[in-house]
Amino acid sequence: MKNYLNAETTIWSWLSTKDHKRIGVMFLVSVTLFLLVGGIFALILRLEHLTPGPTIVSPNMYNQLFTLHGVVMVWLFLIPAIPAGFGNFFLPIMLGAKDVAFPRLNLASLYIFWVGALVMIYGILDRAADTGWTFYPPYTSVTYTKATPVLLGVFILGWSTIITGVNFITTIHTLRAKGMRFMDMPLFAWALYGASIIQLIGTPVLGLILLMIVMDHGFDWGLFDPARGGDPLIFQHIFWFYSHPAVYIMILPPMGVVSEVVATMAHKNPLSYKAIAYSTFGIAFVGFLTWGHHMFTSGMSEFNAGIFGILSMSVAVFSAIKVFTWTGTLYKGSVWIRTPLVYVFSFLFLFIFGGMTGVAVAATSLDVHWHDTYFVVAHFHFIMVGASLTAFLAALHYWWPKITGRMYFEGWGVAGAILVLLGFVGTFFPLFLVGNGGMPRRYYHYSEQFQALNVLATAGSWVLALGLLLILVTLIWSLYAGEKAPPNPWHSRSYEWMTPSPPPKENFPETPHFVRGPYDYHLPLEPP
Amino acid sequence: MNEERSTLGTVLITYAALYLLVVANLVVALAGVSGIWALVVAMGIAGIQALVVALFSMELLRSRRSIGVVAVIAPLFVLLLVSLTVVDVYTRAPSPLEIPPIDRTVPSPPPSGITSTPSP
Amino acid sequence: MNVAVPKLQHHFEDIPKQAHAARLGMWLFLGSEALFFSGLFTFYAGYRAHHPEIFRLGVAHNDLVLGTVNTFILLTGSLLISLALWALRAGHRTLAVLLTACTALAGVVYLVVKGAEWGRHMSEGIFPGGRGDFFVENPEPAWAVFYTAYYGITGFHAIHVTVGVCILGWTAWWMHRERVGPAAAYKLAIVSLYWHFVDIVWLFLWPLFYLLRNPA
Amino acid sequence: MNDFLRRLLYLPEQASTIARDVDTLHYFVIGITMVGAAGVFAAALWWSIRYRARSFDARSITPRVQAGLAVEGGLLAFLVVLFIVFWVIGFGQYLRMRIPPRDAMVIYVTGKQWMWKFAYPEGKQTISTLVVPANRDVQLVMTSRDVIHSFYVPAFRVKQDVLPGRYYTMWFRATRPGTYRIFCAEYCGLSHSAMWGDVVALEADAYQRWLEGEPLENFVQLQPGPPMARVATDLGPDLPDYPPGIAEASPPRSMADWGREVAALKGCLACHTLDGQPHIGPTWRNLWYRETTLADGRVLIADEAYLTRSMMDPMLELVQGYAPVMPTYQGLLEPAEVGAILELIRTISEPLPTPARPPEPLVRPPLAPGSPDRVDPARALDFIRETSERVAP
Repeated sequence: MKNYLNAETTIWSWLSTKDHKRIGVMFLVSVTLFLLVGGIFALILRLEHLTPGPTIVSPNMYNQLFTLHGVVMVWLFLIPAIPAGFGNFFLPIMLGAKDVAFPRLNLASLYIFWVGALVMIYGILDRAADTGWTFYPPYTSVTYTKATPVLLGVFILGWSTIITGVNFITTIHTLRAKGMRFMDMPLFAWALYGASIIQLIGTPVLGLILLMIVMDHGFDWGLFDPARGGDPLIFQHIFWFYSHPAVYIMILPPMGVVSEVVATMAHKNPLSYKAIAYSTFGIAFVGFLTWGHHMFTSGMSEFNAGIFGILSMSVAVFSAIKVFTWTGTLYKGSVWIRTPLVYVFSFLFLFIFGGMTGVAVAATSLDVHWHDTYFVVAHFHFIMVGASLTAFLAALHYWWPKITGRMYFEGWGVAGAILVLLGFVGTFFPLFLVGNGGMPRRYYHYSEQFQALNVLATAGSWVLALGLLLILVTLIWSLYAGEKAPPNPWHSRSYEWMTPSPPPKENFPETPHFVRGPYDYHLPLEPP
Repeated sequence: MNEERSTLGTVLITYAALYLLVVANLVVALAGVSGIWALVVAMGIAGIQALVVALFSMELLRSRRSIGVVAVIAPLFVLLLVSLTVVDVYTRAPSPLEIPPIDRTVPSPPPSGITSTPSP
Repeated sequence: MNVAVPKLQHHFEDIPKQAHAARLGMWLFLGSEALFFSGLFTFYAGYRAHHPEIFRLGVAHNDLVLGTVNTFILLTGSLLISLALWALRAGHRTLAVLLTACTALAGVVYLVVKGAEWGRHMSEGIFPGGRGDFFVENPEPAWAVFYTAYYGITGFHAIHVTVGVCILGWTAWWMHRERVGPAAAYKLAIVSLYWHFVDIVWLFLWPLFYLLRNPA
Repeated sequence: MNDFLRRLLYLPEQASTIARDVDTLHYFVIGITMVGAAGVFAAALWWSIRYRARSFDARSITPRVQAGLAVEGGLLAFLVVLFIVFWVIGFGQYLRMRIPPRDAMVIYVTGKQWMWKFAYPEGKQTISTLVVPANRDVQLVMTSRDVIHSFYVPAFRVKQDVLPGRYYTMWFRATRPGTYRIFCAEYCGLSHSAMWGDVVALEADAYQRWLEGEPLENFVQLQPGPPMARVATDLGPDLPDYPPGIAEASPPRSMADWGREVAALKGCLACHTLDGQPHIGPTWRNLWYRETTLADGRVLIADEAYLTRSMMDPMLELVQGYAPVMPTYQGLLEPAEVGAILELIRTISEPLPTPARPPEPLVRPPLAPGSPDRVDPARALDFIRETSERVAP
């Protein structure tokens, strides 16, 4: 049976494809590769902290490793993972379209991503930057390590996300199936729309500040050098104007995945479709008002600290509404406990815990003690790993039958999910306590009293690594030994399950005309 | 998105207005308006010019609503970043000590308190 | 005279929908470019807030004549591309090709005038990064950051103008080769959107670097 | 209750007036977080079990439950009020933290790559040890000499980034005498993790005696600095090398970069600077083949021979105007490393194209030149010997 995988099987047909599904699969493979690269850096960092003194790497190597861990994980995994991977694959299908608005531009986005990744890898191999993923001047201007390739790599990757953003918004506006209003779209499309807004508004500002710091580092222009009239805080304002909404780029698509999985696995309409849709836009726009809470102790004026404190609180409200709506969706549903739902449970717990510690950090006086300590490291890992990575794994299992045509192994899936949850909590809960104790972040050396908790965290990181490896192996194994997947294994009413899995090249045998909403579980599912 | 012809007349009137606004901006500056008013007037005129170009030359008036939303939101975020940074610089506490002026003529002698050699 | 009709992409139903998608895509891209320049405006505004007096002196030191000439050149270029669009929609293809070429020429003239201005600054010993003997006479640190901001912001804008000139040149040649008719005018409209955006950015840069010169 | 919760959350001791209030807000916020997370998670688990799927065929349907506006609005209002309460308490404490009291005692602090230096108005200067009287408001006027550092004392719950070229103030009031560790919280390079120090709070009279010049050992026994600090800021010759098998970063391409790394690791940069700023030792900027006058008046060219000789036997040809404090590096530097350092000095031989970093914004102690308690040069040497002992006993 002809589908998008075996339509043509030459390498060139894959490399020059304009089919959004193949581009999505290629993004998924590259992004998973970089997850492993970033993960290896993380494991070395954790090994280094087994003892307070030098353990396995020199201080210089350690500084480069935590910088690269941050850069690879943020720009090569978290930001492109769900929008470019699953978004490319499922957005056109969910809207009933044949392809994204600009297919050639979509392929260009993939190639720009690869070019950016190559420039980054060159930077990694050739004495990478040791400045932290935030590249603060004046240290970045005077460091003798080569920061320029890493900076240019991120700049190029930024363009890849901008192009994806333009593509998604135009697709949602112009290519919806006949009769599909905005309120009939699946919630994953809303999440992608929100993330694309942030990408379009935020990423160019990142592009500019990276070019400025390249001028500063490479040609000594002294843009932020106080001896030449500069002020490092101007850099921090422009950098965090992008970098805080960037964390919402990383969390909005996972929220879209969780909305889909909860509605399908609970076989019930979301408690309030409008609440989730409007809070997605709320997070997208209000997210830009809150960047100042990264600079409470950096010498910014107290007046600004007050403004940013109260604005940061408003973002937390939107996330909290979403969490209550997901939990409410389970009420009176018919809940299947499957691997994707196990991930959603860990997502719920970890996201609330991470989110609320975020609110705690936004209460200005607490941030003075916590800023730049391991408490903040634990907070954002609870969101990035606890929420985003968990949702990525949930999406991987939830849409595995649709993408590959094979079912994954349920037993191994649940085992992997539990290992990841235990490993994650084991790694980062001790770091909350170490942060409370006052251990600053990016520390090669730490005082002896923090050693016990650090050893516990390192042990947790091994369990987390084991869990991820188990998932990788079992999923690849299911490609060959997995049973054939029916078109709609979860009996879902969402549109992407109305087409055979794996879907044909033009997504739907005939142009679809959807009569029922994506979440009408009060109506029986007649065969497609 | 109706593609009916944008008449030659509207194009010419638009650009006559724009040329006039440029001259107006120049005259105001040469007239010696200073201080906060100079900034307000200059940016005001530039804003009006941008609005005219966007509405008529970029045919925003005849485009669909979704394009109008984009054209409204982008400048708002430009304003957001610029204003909050400037507010931060203006509301910072005054420096507790004045910074000694930079004299680049000769490298300053070693600090006297610490290292002057003991008199033999 | 065969009037080339634009190729209908397989996933769009009709040309107007495809034209609207292209126009929306370009507006989204221009929105992101506006945010790119917002970083530069923040850079200027932040340092003008830090050193108001020296920034005012710096603006007074800039050559008002060359700046104003550049403003008129870009505005004329914007006029020419609008006329080209009107001509193409009215069916006069050769006139449209000519006007688009003239717009590209206006861009080049702008770059030449900007190059002359930079040359004059460099002859006075002003180089980005606070280098050059101009900064030995006026040692205040703010001079260095003013001229670095000047070179940086006008430099990035000049790059955008250069890209615009190349696109305009290619569009003129493409219209001539494809013997394009009014039906494909939306493609020229997209290019004109980009050129008008570059003109709007300069309309804001011009006062910041040339007009705000009067002592308080 | 406060102590139980503090110990449960692994918080350091509350040694400043603000610490206790910050911790109460901490318990309030973390408590609500725990309750919220547990409540939502329990609701999710309970509803999943209570409404678990009994039939798995495609035709099974579930009732359409749509949350009314009241439920959503109510939750929204509750959350908004709760978060505003957090902010009101938090911002109030933040202002109390940031605005120093009128009569606070001023001490000047300078952050320099990988050490803290303190200068008292009375003229006394110390490295890495800030001695303050307990139960008295102390205001720090801080600046940095090179990159951004951050003065962080966990026990006082205070932290303030320190930027070059600007002064920042921070204040605290130690409630109990004792020793509280200082960390650098803003990443500042190779030995950022070794930039430790100690705040030693003494009784009022003990502080006065210390100010008169009594050595610190009479009052308190300081734990040794971090093992790494000795490598980067150590003035002493016995530098611990890395344990074997440490995966050294790939040596930087150019000799000069490697020389800079060796100079950083062997502690040369603790006294010599690369940017033209005079420090404890002469600056290496613009030193190559330049005429230097020695202490005994002789004038010679600073060529490779002189530089290598002064590395191995610094006291032989001391430069005029600098204290004889440099330890000998005989047997500590391999020939390749000496060559790398010379290469570094050679590559920074032309003066900085741009003006040097602003001269130390740390204000000289504001004492009139003639005032009696100004530090007279003779006692300066004791101060040097005292600090070098403390850093490298």
